[in-house]
Amino acid sequence: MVDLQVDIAGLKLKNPVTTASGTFGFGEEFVDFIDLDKLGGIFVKGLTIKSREGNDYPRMAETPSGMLNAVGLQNKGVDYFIDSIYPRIKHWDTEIFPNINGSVIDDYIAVAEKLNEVKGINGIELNISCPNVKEGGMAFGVSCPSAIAVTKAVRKAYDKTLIVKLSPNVTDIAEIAKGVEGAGADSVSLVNTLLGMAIDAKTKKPLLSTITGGLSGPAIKPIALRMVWQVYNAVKIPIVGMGGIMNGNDAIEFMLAGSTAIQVGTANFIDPQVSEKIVDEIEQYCISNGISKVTDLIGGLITE
Amino acid sequence: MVDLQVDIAGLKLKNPVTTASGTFGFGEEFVDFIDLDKLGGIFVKGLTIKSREGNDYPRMAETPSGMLNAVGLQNKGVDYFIDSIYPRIKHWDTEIFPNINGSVIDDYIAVAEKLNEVKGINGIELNISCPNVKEGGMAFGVSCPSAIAVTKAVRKAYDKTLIVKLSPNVTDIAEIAKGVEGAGADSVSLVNTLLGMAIDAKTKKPLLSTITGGLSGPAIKPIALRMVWQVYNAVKIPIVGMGGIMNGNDAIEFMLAGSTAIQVGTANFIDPQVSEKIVDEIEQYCISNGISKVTDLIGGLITE
Amino acid sequence: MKRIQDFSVIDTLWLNSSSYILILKSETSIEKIDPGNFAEIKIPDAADIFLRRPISVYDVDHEKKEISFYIKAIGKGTSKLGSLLPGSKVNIVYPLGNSYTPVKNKNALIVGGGSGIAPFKLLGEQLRGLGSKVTYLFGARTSEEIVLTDVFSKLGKFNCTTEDGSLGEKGLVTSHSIFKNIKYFDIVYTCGPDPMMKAIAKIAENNNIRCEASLENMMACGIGVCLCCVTPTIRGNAVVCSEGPVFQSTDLKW
Amino acid sequence: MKRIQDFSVIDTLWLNSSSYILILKSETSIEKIDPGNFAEIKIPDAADIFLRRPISVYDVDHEKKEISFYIKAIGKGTSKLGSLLPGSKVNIVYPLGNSYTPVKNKNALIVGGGSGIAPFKLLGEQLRGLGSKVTYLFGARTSEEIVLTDVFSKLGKFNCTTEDGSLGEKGLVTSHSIFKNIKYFDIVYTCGPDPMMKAIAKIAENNNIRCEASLENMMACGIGVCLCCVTPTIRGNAVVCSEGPVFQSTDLKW
Ligand SMILES: Cc1cc2nc3c(=O)[nH]c(=O)nc-3n(C[C@H](O)[C@H](O)[C@H](O)COP(=O)(O)OP(=O)(O)OC[C@H]3O[C@@H](n4cnc5c(N)ncnc54)[C@H](O)[C@@H]3O)c2cc1C
Ligand SMILES: Cc1cc2nc3c(=O)[nH]c(=O)nc-3n(C[C@H](O)[C@H](O)[C@H](O)COP(=O)(O)OP(=O)(O)OC[C@H]3O[C@@H](n4cnc5c(N)ncnc54)[C@H](O)[C@@H]3O)c2cc1C
Ligand SMILES: Cc1cc2nc3c(=O)[nH]c(=O)nc-3n(C[C@H](O)[C@H](O)[C@H](O)COP(=O)(O)O)c2cc1C
Ligand SMILES: Cc1cc2nc3c(=O)[nH]c(=O)nc-3n(C[C@H](O)[C@H](O)[C@H](O)COP(=O)(O)O)c2cc1C
Ligand code: FES
Ligand code: FES
Repeated sequence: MVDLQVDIAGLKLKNPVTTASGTFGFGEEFVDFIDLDKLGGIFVKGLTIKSREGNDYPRMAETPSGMLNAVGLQNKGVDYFIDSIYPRIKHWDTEIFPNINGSVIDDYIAVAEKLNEVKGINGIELNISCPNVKEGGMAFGVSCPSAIAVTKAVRKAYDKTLIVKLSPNVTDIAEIAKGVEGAGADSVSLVNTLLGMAIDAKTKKPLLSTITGGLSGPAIKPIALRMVWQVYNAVKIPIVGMGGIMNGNDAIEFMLAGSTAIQVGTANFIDPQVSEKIVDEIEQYCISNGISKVTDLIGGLITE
Repeated sequence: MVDLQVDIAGLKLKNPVTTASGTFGFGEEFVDFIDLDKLGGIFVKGLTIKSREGNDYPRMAETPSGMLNAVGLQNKGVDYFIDSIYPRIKHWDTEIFPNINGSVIDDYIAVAEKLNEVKGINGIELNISCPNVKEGGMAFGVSCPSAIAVTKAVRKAYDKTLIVKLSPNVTDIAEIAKGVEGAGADSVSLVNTLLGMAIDAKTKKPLLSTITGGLSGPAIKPIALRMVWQVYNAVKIPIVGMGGIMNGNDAIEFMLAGSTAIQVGTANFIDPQVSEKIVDEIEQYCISNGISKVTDLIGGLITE
Repeated sequence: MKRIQDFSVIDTLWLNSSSYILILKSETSIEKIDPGNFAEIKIPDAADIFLRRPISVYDVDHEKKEISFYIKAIGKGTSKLGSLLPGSKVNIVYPLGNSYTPVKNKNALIVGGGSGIAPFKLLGEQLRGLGSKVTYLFGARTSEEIVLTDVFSKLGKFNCTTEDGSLGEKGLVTSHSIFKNIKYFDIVYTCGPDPMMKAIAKIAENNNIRCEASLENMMACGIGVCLCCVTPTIRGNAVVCSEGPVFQSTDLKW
Repeated sequence: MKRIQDFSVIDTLWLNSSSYILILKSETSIEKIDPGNFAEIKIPDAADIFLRRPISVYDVDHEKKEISFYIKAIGKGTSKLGSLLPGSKVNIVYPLGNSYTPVKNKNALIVGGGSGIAPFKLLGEQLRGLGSKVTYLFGARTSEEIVLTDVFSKLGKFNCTTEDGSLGEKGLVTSHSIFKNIKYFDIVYTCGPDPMMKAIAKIAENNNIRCEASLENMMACGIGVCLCCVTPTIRGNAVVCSEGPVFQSTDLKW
């Protein structure tokens, strides 16, 4: 038997496989396809203090080995989540991580304070990297001082596990990771989507209503993997890695580069069973390679 | 007849299609496949002041819709280029742009001064964005002050068309573009490769000898297109756009986003005839869309 | 229950130069499918296709374990599917979305254009089974694009328009003479290009007739999680793949 | 002259569970090909393959306009090529790289392993044509992996080793008894896994026999422009796809 358990700053996940915010709804949409109890955790759709309609349609464009989205944090607000959604999903035996967003620090604080009171929710993901709306806080995520400021503020408001989600749209992600580590983050997750754009040559128009949007999927995997490796070499807190993970092998690569846990995002759209399959594939890899604890993989890249 | 001519700060190219440095050798490797005289220009392999052996093998990894390279500017030095290679290729009726590199500003100046004396070479591309070696100057390309400093220095040493090649591995490429514009660049070209990484889960080792390398190909197209659009909205000098261009449609998209000319890179490996095909496809697009001057496409994106 | 299931291609029956019926067969039973439901089809062996493609279910045969789709080849994925050889494996996620509201013993008008005729074999069969009378009205540019008339004629009265007048009445679907007697109908179902559906909905609404339209927004997931496929409604942005694709026209703000 | 050319699959002849001959036919004439030349093959209809794959030319028939490859299915691309149906289109760029040096009226030893036997039909034919005597020595793990013996036996004396002793001498290729008489040979040609080639080269060098090895480095362009495929030599990094793939062993620093 392989020990698949991992530890995000004291919070134990039964295995390293979680699902990425915005790509897995609230989990319940997948019950026809997989057993949610098999997952290490679920990062649910991004929440804001007030409900949001999101951006105009069209919000999506397919790109080579990836996709652009410009959803813009459509959600019914944190209160609705706490009152109406969480009670419906809390019975699953997996960690539920809300993904929190705001356009000013006070919004982040307000959302975090509310979630701090919810029994059963043991951690949140602080999104300072959504490229699609001001409220997604990419402005916070691309500068070190502002990333530190929002992390510090939320840290004060939130007692449990705080995971800060970093933007890849920066010159030096390791520096920002170090900054938020110093500001009290328990963990960093990366990467969010890369800012991209698609044009229809026929109509001469952008394919997204917002002109630019967030690139996800296998196309970004090499960049995401590199950033995880850079951050792993810069911080001591655990890393939740993601970006184009499509199968167990990809997940292993992210762990070797330094991830303690991983998130499966866009892949859920291609194969709604993929997250559970990845749990099995990681276990299988460990068995084939004589690895008894999955944590032995973390940062196990052999560089010389 | 469509007027395909474009103008890079006074330097006329017979059409907007050029080939990217490091992906087209010195052009002569393609004579069995295409008529080089049909191209707007050729950006030849990166040159340094002294000859370089480049990085260790392996230098390449295939990735989803793209590839990583870690060639590391293997070349025989600028003198060898001027004395032995340029005489062999100068007869082609297309603009030859050397791509210049250095690890310190004086190296850049030295290479630029030598090329300034070469009759027939009407422009150079100043590479401050190679992610694979110190000599490639990515350190220069990711900070605004250093990008300005190297541009100013080379500007003094070089009288003809100076194109500065920008790195996409930055938080704000428009800021850097503005910086080098102010420092005297006649044009900016973008993007160079994105820093990425690939791992072999089986061996637990990186697939490149240098661990990280430069990502190119269609995978990066959405990011490159977005950067061209951002730079187009920030500077007045002409833009040479590139990143994952595989066909005429892609080239049109880069022009709509603001490119005056484009470079075809990795696509040359998949189809050695692609650059000439793209010239034809752009012409065909113009005919189908009743466009008489290709310059009408530049920045023609309809955003409202 | 939604399911992800492997099928084999039985055949691709080309109906004209741009549309075909794709018939798939499974080894295992097929889920219950309602008229208007769609599937997310993974395009096999395709070099530059990343996402699944949403396609309405055209027909289903539970006994033979066959499901079929009516597809117009408009791009990479739809062309690729039409070129698959018998025996090729195709993976689909289905049944997705809501369905048209069935009515009993009523007079129903079904208006389709383009690939929007796909859901209307199943719908016609269902309505007939419930004692309703079905009238079809399909629009196209030329007679070549009017297909499957034998199938639909068996289920109801079949009408059509062509822009060049080569079959049925000449003109757009909305100018068909049937609309002079629109009050005869209790309900209108429509699927096709947005402008057509909007025009049909307007006629129905003006005559206080319920109209249900099925939208074909761009989709990534098809299961209501990515929120890419939204359409504005009187209740805010609705998620087309899970709250739709069928909407009552008066709910839509299009 | 190098060329990019479309071919159709005539057949894929599987020789054992992991290797096959891919036969392609063109409508137009085929370029001159020398033993050791390779082609860059575009893998058709492949979902996650971006680059072409370098494969040595196994055989060519200028009259029939056919070219064929001996391929070991070791990954995505080589597996996909082996599953193509007759009639499938395949685009190749060829002939690439240098070739083995032909010798007249000499005794040649050809040592191959794995997919490294591919260039040795053409080489054997060429050498025979020049009056040289050819001796083959191929190594594999089991007899199942020793293929095409009929083809090679016609061109020269055929020897082999298997690790399990199921065919030929038991052991690694380098331990074959033929090396006791290595002085008999004027030249050694080799292609296969690097460790094998290095061992063979060492034996040849120790006996002052010229040895030519063909390298299978990872390639992106195959035409000498990306500089990804280099190998260190006594003259600095050499570009394997254009200065090689065949190198004199004493030039290599491996
Ligand atoms: C719920 C639903 C049911 C559908 N049912 C059917 C059906 O039964 N039969 C059928 O033939 N088609 C149906 N469609 C449309 C079908 O999904 C698209 O034609 C298909 O996705 C196009 O894929 P492609 O790879 O061929 O085109 P691509 O190569 O991806 O694109 C070609 C062109 O079509 C445009 N395009 C692609 N998808 C759409 C879309 N969904 N809406 C508008 N424009 C688009 C692209 O922007 C591009 O310009 C349905 C769509 C939805 C959402
Ligand atoms: C000049 C030359 C001639 C060749 N001739 C032949 C031939 O005649 N017949 C034949 O079967 N093969 C030949 N090869 C090897 C062949 O190119 C590779 O087996 C093929 O590219 C693998 O592609 P794939 O998509 O199947 O493997 P992938 O799915 O891309 O990779 C599978 C595994 O193989 C490894 N791999 C891939 N390519 C190579 C390589 N070139 N060297 C070492 N490891 C690799 C990968 O790292 C990976 O671990 C030749 C290679 C070269 C450079
Ligand atoms: C449609 C869509 C919606 C997303 N919404 C959110 C979100 O609300 N909050 C967030 O932090 N990240 C969001 N993301 C980013 C993902 O969580 C993830 O960081 C990114 O997609 C990269 O991983 P992937 O390549 O595996 O998808 C979204 C991504 C997609 C594709
Ligand atoms: C193998 C390889 C070598 C390259 N060498 C150089 C170089 O020497 N100088 C340079 O400025 N860019 C170099 N580049 C970057 C390309 O010129 C181009 O900026 C990049 O590949 C993006 O374009 P593409 O996606 O069309 O390839 C190289 C790219 C590749 C793939
Ligand atoms: S397509 Fe993802 S929510 Fe509808
Ligand atoms: S593969 Fe590009 S130089 Fe050899």
